[in-house]
Order: sequence, then C-alpha cells, then structure tokens
Amino acid sequence: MKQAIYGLVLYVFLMLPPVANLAESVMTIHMHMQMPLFVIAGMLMTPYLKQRFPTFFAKWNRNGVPGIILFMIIIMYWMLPRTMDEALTIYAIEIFKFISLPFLAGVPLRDSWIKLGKMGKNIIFVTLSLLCGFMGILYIFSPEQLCNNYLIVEQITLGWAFLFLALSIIIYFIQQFFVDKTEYE
Amino acid sequence: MIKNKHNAVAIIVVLLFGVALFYVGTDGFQAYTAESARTAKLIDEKPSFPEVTLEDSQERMYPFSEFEGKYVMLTFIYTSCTDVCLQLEVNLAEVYDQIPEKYIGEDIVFLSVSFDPTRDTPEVLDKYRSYFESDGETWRMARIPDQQELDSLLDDFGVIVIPDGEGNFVHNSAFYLADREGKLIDVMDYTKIDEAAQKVTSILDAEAGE
Amino acid sequence: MKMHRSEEIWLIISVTVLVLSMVVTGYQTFALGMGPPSNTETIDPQKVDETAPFDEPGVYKVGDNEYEVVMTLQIFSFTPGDIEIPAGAEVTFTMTSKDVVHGFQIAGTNVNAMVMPGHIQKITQTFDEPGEYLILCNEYCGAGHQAMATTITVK
Amino acid sequence: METTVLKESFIEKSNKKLGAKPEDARISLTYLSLAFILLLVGGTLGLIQGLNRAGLFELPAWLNYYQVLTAHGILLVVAFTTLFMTGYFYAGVSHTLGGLTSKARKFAWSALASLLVGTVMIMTTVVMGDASVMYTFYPPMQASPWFYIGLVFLALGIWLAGTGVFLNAASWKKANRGQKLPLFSFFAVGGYLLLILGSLGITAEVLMLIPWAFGWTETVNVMLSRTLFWAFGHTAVNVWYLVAVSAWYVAIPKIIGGKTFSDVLARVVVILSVILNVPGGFHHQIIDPAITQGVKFMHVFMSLSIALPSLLTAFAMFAIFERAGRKKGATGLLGWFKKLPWKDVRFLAPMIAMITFIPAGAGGIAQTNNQLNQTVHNSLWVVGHFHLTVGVTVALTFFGITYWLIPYLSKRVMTARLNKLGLIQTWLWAIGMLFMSGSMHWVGLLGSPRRTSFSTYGDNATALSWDPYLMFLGIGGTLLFIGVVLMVYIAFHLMFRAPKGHTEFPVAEEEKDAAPTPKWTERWGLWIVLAIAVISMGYVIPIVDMIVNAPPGSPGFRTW
Repeated sequence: MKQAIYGLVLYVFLMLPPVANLAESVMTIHMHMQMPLFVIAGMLMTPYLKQRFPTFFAKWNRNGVPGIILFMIIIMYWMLPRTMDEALTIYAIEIFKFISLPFLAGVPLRDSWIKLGKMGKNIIFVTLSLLCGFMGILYIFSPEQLCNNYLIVEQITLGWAFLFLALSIIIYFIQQFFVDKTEYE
Repeated sequence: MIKNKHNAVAIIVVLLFGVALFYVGTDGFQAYTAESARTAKLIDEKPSFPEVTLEDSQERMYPFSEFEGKYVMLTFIYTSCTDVCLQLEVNLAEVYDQIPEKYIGEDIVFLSVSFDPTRDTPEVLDKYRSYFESDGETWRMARIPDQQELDSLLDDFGVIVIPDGEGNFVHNSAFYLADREGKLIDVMDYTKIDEAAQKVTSILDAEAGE
Repeated sequence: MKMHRSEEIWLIISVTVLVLSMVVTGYQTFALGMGPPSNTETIDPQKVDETAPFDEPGVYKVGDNEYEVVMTLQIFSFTPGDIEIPAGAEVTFTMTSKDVVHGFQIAGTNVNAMVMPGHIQKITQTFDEPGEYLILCNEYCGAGHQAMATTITVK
Repeated sequence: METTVLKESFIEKSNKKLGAKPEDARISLTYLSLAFILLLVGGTLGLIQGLNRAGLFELPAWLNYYQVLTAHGILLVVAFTTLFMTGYFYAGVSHTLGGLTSKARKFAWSALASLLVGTVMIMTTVVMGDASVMYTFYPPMQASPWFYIGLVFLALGIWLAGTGVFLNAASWKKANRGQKLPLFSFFAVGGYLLLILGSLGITAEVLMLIPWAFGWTETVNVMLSRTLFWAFGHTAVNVWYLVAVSAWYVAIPKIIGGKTFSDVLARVVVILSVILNVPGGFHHQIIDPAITQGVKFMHVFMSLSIALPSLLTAFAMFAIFERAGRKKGATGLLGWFKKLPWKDVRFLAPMIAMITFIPAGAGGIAQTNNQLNQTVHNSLWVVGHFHLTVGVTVALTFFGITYWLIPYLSKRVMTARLNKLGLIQTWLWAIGMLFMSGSMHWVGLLGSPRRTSFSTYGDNATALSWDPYLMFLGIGGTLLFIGVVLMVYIAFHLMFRAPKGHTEFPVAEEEKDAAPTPKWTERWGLWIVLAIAVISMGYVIPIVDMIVNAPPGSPGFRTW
C-alpha cells in the first residue's frame, strides 16, 4: 500500500507541467529518465492493483508471457524517433505516453517478471541489450536528424546513452552466470 | 487447460494491439520519424501557400501571388547557418543548373525564404545570394518581415525551426515544390539532387507537351 | 528493510528539505533567470586576438545604461583593466582566456565565473551602488596569480 | 546458524589470543607509518602556507607558495588518505575474515610499491619546480610528464589494493557459504569499489595528458579534462568519508559499550554511496562555461542525492548513542549525552568528527545549489569547507582509529598518559580548525579567493579588509601544526614505545533481536551495474557535448 502511494506521488509529480517540460527539454532525459521513471511509477503501483484485481492478473497473465510482450511492445513503440517527436507536439500522444508507460509497461513488467522462468528472463535481457545497442548505433551514426525537436548533438548523446544502457544490461546479464543465485534467496 | 486458454487469448490480444499500435503510429509502417510523417502528410494534403508579403534581396516587396502561373521551387534557410543551409543551397544551385533553361523564369522560379528576418536584411541576402550565383530574379532570396505571417507559413508547411539560444536554429530541410496555383505539390529530399531535378523537369515537360 | 518510525520521519523531513532546495534553485534558475553563467560559444584559443569581438577588447555602450565589456584574460591581467561605468548600469562581461584557466570574480558581488581557453563566458550584473569594486582572478593560473586583479569603478 | 555462531566466536577467540597475524600487521603498520610521515610533511607545508597567507611569513626565494600548496594538497588529500585507508582496511579485513590470504598480501605489497613510486615521482617533479599545478592540475597548465605518470602509478596502486580486498572477500565467501560478509569487510569492498569507479575518470584524463605533456599531441580538450578530473576529485573525498563512516558504524558502538544500530542500514549506506557518488563531481563546475543550465540543474539533483546516505548515518549514530546511554541508566531527553565516554580519546576524536560533519555537510548541501555556489565558488569558503570535511571529519576519525588500531597491530596498549595527550591533541585540532576553517568560511563569503599567496592587490581597500580574518587563519594553522606533531608523536609512540599488551580491535555486535540482514545487500553485480547506469546518466550528456562541440584544443602553458 505504501509503495502504491509512493508510486502515485511519483506519477503525479512527473506529470506536473513544469517537470514534464523540463524532462522533455533534453532528449536523453526524456527517453532515459522520464520514461523509465513512468515505468517505475507503474511498477510501484503494481502490488496494489494486484491486490484489488487478483483474478485479472492470475487469469490473463498466468505465465507472464502476455505481460512481458506488452511491456516490450510499449517500450519499442516509445523508442521510435517519431513517437518522441509527437509526444512533444501532439497532445493526445503525450497523454498516451503518460498512460501507457506506467500501466501498460510498468505494471505488466513487475507482474510478469516473477512469473517468468530463467529462460524467459534471459531472452528479455538479450533482446533488450540488442535493442539498446541497435538504437545506440542508429542514433550515433545516423547522418540525418531523426527527431525534429532535438538537436543532432542530442541525438548522438542519446545514442551513447543507449550504448551504456546496453553495456549495463550485458554486464548484469553476464555476472549472474558467475554468481550463485541461491546465496541471495 | 481452461486457464491456459485465457493466457493464450491474452497473448493474441496483446500482439494484435501491438500491430495496431505500430500500424497507427507509423502510418501503416511507412513513417518512422516525424519528418517522414510530415512530408507524407504535406504531399497528401497539398496546402496552399498562405498570403504573405516577401521582401527580396533587391528590397522589392510583393505578395506570394507575384509568382502565380509559375511553379515555385522553395527552400527555407537562414544565412548565419553554417552547415545544413549551405548544403541545401549548394544542392539547390545544382538543381537549378539541371533544369532546361527554357523553363527557368518562364515556368518555374526558385525562391529561398529566410526564417531569420531580424538578421537577414536585404543586404545580407544579397551577399548570400552571390555565393550561389543566384541571379536574384529567377532565383530569389527573400525574407518575410512580418513574424506572424512567417509563423503561419512555417506552420502550414510543417517547417520546424527551433532557436538554440545562441543565434542558431535547428530546422528540417527539404525542397518544396509549389504548383502554378501556389499549392504545395511535392516535398523532396534535398540530398537527392538528380532525383529532384528529374522530377521537376518531367512535370514541366509533361505540361509543355500538352 | 524494516525502518523505525522515527527514522522514517527523519528521512521524510530531510528529503523534503533537499527537494525544497532543488525547487528553489530550479525556480531561480529557470523562472527568474538567475542561473549560473553557462555560455556555450567557443573560440579558437590560439587565435583570440584575431577573432571578433576579442580583437578589440573594451567597454561598449550597447543600450540605455547597458554596457558590454569585451574582455580577455591572460597571465596575469585583465584587458581592459580599470573599467569605469555609471551607477545603475547593466554590464555584460563577455570573456575568454588567451592561455590557462582563469576565474573572474568581483569581490562583494555574486559575479563569479570560470573563464577557459576555447570557451566564451558571459555574465551580467547591474551595479547600483557607486564605488570601486575589486576584480580578481580566483583560479590559480601561475606564479603571478596573486597579482592578477583590476578594478571596476561605478560613478 | 548454530555453526555460524560457533565459528565466529572461534575466530574471535583465536584473534583475541593471538592478536593480529604478524604478516598482516606488518602490512598495515608499514602503510600507517608512511601515512603519518606524509602527514608530518604535509602538515609542515600547511603551516608555511597559513603563515604566509596571514601575511606573517615571507617565503624564501627558492620556495614558491604554489609549489608548497601543490605538495600540501597532494600529500594530504591523496597520499595520506590512501595510505591510511589501505592500512586500516587491510587490518580490519584481516581481523574480520580471519587473516589475509597470501594473494591479498601480495596485492597489498605491490599496491604499496606502486603508491610509493607514484608519490615519489609526483613529489620529485613538484620539488624540482616542474609541477606547480595544484592537485587539480587543470590543463592547459602543463606539468612535467612524469607528474602525470606518477598519477597513473597512484591509480594503479588503488586498483591493486582494491583487487586484493575483493579477492580476499571472495575467497572468504567461498569458504563460508551462505554467510554474510562481516560489516567491516563490506565497508572495505564498497570503499575500494567506489574509489576504483572514481579513478576511471582521472585515468582517462591522465592518459590524454601524458602524450600532450611529452609533446606527442599538440593540444588538449580543456573542458573534458576538467570534467574527468572532478569525476575522481569529488569521489575520492567521499571515499575518505566512507572510510571514516565505517569506523563510526563498526568500532564506535563497541567503544561506547553499545551495539550496532542496524546492520542492514549500514550496508544500505555503503550501497547508496557506491551507486550515487561519482556524478557529484559536477557541482564543482556550476559556473563553468560549455555546460548548459539544464544539465547543471540535473546535477544539482544528483549531487543532493549523495546527502541521503549521510542523513541516514546521522540518524543511526544518534540512535546508537541514545541506546548506549539509556542502557547505562540515562534518563530524560538528553541524559544519554552525559553518559558518553567523553574522557576516552577513542570516542572523543570521532565524536567531534561527527559533530563537525553537521555544519560541514550542511555547507556542502548549500554549495551544491547554483546561486549559493556562485557566491562562494573558488573563494576561501571552499577551502574552509573541505578542511571541515576532510580535515576534521575524516582526519579526526582517522586519528581516533589510530589510538586502537596501532596498538592492536603492534601488540601494545595505550596508557592513560597517552590518552590524555590524545585528548589534548583532539581539542587542539578542533579549536585550531574552528579558527582556521571559521575564518576561511567568513572571509570567503566576503570574496577572498583561494589558492592565492598573500596579496593586498595593490593595497585595495576591499582586500585589506580581509587581513584581520586571515590572521585567525594563521593562528588556527599554527595550532593545527602543533596538533600534527603531537599526533605523529603519539602514532609512533604507540608503534614502538608503549607498553606491551593486548589491545582489542573493536567490532560492535548486533542486538540479539536484530532482524537478519537480507541477502540482496551482497548483490555486488547489481550495485556495479546501477552505479554504471548512474554514472552514464550523469556524464553521457555533457561529455558527448564537450567532445562534439569542442573548440580547437589548447597547447600547454608553463606559467609558474
């Protein structure tokens, strides 16, 4: 319950117009801080939602696969250069961002993650790091401006941020093979 | 078993949702960047050139209807730009050279519009014009002194101009082609010179052939 | 992690203080335009003397009681030095360094900026109080660092 | 659980009987003696500067103020602290993990060699007058290449020392499956991890500077170098602070007869420090050009978040004191305060260190905010600030550790006379710092700059008005110098002259009903990844901007 309140506070805070404007003024912060924070806000609210609608999650997301696919779809959608632009210029898209990231990505991610098996988690790690690596290369080496609302240098910056993100995921992915998981459970 | 069914249904629903989302979001898997979406939309909607007053490098003032009856090849620039605009104008000069001379001035006019009216005075434009060997007549460079008119034009044509706070602008670049009635009929990639020149020539040829 | 009640209260209070200080800083920076000097223009540090406006450093009147001081900093001096301006003037200092990193500070005011080779720094101050102000370099720049100072006289 | 307790008590008993293992004690004692020798040298240099700055002492022609200042900074902020940290952590790791592994010992000795080579190289260039560039060595001021190579050896020493501790902890974990790493060793692992993460920046910078200093490359990117430096500069100071904090959590509760407040909380403090610290360096660049206000604002946020673990610590410490006091029969709201062992220097020194951190930390938070920073940036205020944080909070805690660590290692005991001398030393230090740091803060607010030898700026009225305060600075500096001499005397006395006997390595126990520490605290892989993520969050935007939008580089200058 307390988690849900923190999540809600974070959610509302992120949507405050000055906060949202500031976060969206820098491309990297828009994609790598604001968007993940929305996902986290959703994750924090998940236990409360599961408590309110226990059957829904058990029934429709039994093995976690639908949830994780939904998560990936939403994440990939927001990685499109175009959606970033339109979130800034089209009001409806901005609203869709506010709703989709916490509730269609954050909530299913937390619900699915514990249900997924080792294999499923590994697939997600690999896909995410490949995706981030690809986005990084795309943004760094793209000769043209992909987003109308941001400078080219911001685009390159975002590319490097993606590469570091990919690197972080890969390091995490690899280290878990060397660590005895049972030590921590 | 019955429970698994729900799960399978959920997967299908989610996947369908994903396909739909991407279909809508990218105009049917066409436009992955806002720029491509914008050009597609412009070509689709063919907006008219709004009534604005231009002031060119020879300090002549006239409305856009001055060019009625002629095709107009347009670019949007600012002269303090150090990268894209230069390239854009160099490429435009090449297109200009590739168009058969008989059409130039008669059936088609070239026009570079500055969106930095404060700094791009007629003198500045005149100097800038000379870099590209534009004659100032069949290829004119002009500013729109009225900020409101300028904004409405940029808005109609979806030209995005962001000042970066240091006197520079970030903007999207393309060749725009308006028809004899002043309607926008095509937006072309400014890096593909030959393609643009061929396209314009073939339009003019087709009309001349009639 | 289980937290003690009092600890939680302590944390909430401290986080609130931190957030408040953020909000104040943000408000001052973005709403009141009191942000720190952060100009991003660049210059070739080896060609300062040939590059406008630093080819002619000096005090320029740019508007009604508005001045621009185009200044180069080099070991161990400010050019121009001993500046005079009328009271109430809004002065923008446009500065760059011809050699190492220098600091630009006017003692007794909030004017304080780093001036680096290759970068053009700008800072604006309105001088309401007449008097002589001490301008000094506050970043170690070499053997004569303690002598690198000049004045600005407000009349 | 049963066997765990047995094993622990067995280790404890054998430790008690035998004290420190001689091979391990030798390592730590060597590090500590070198640290105190450097403290003496650095302290003497500090006195010279203080007197000069007060206008009381003119340096002889062959000695340059800035040369002295560079040496003082590097010796005390980098060399003394690194050596003390390593001596102290290796002693504690040896004690809590039942002896060092032979591999860890090798790493400790090679780290020492590397640190010494580095320090000697740096000091030689400084003494020869080839590197009066301050410990921040901002390019395009160009020191002798050997100065930068010396820095590489320092960094290498840090990595070697850290690797030794990591390997030792790993082998202990393997031998003690399912047990949590003792809190002290947890601090050691966290401390070295943070120091290594921070030193990546300076290593990258120095590798850029060496070819430039040799003349192989013509120019250097000034902003980039500076930014990389602060990634290290600020982190290092926070590591020293974390070392001090380790003693507060581990040793002090035992000394005052209390128990650990919360094992989990202590570990969370370490983890947060590791994750959040590195981007803090940016608040040293608030008034720099070439970083936009948006980015600077983001870093205000990142810097302030570093205060969080410190605030947790503050709470925990007072909770420990209160509980220990109440156990001894204290009543009322503040009765526990009187029950604390004020006459025990092992408590007094770190206690004053902690109390000092309240204004020091508050000053730090203030400086992090844009406008306040602009008021005090590069003024003597900043010098006052880090003499409170490093000079009192860290140094005085280190001194407090010395009173039990050295006799534990040398198998001697501290006498009542030494305790008294220690109390005098501690008060002297506190009062000296009050004078010095207080006047530095005040005169800094008035605009007096840092890193400047005595100057009246041509008898400028404003500058002359600073002189009385600078006099206090000189007085404080003198008191501190006496404190340094006393401390070095005490340290070596404890090492070689104090009566033989057994001194305990104080490690606080947990409360009997304490909740078990969750296992996730030891997921180092996760913490490293999070730290990398936070570092990239902080640095990717400005650094890409600094490289892509860089002006033509700067050639080197020798301006001293």
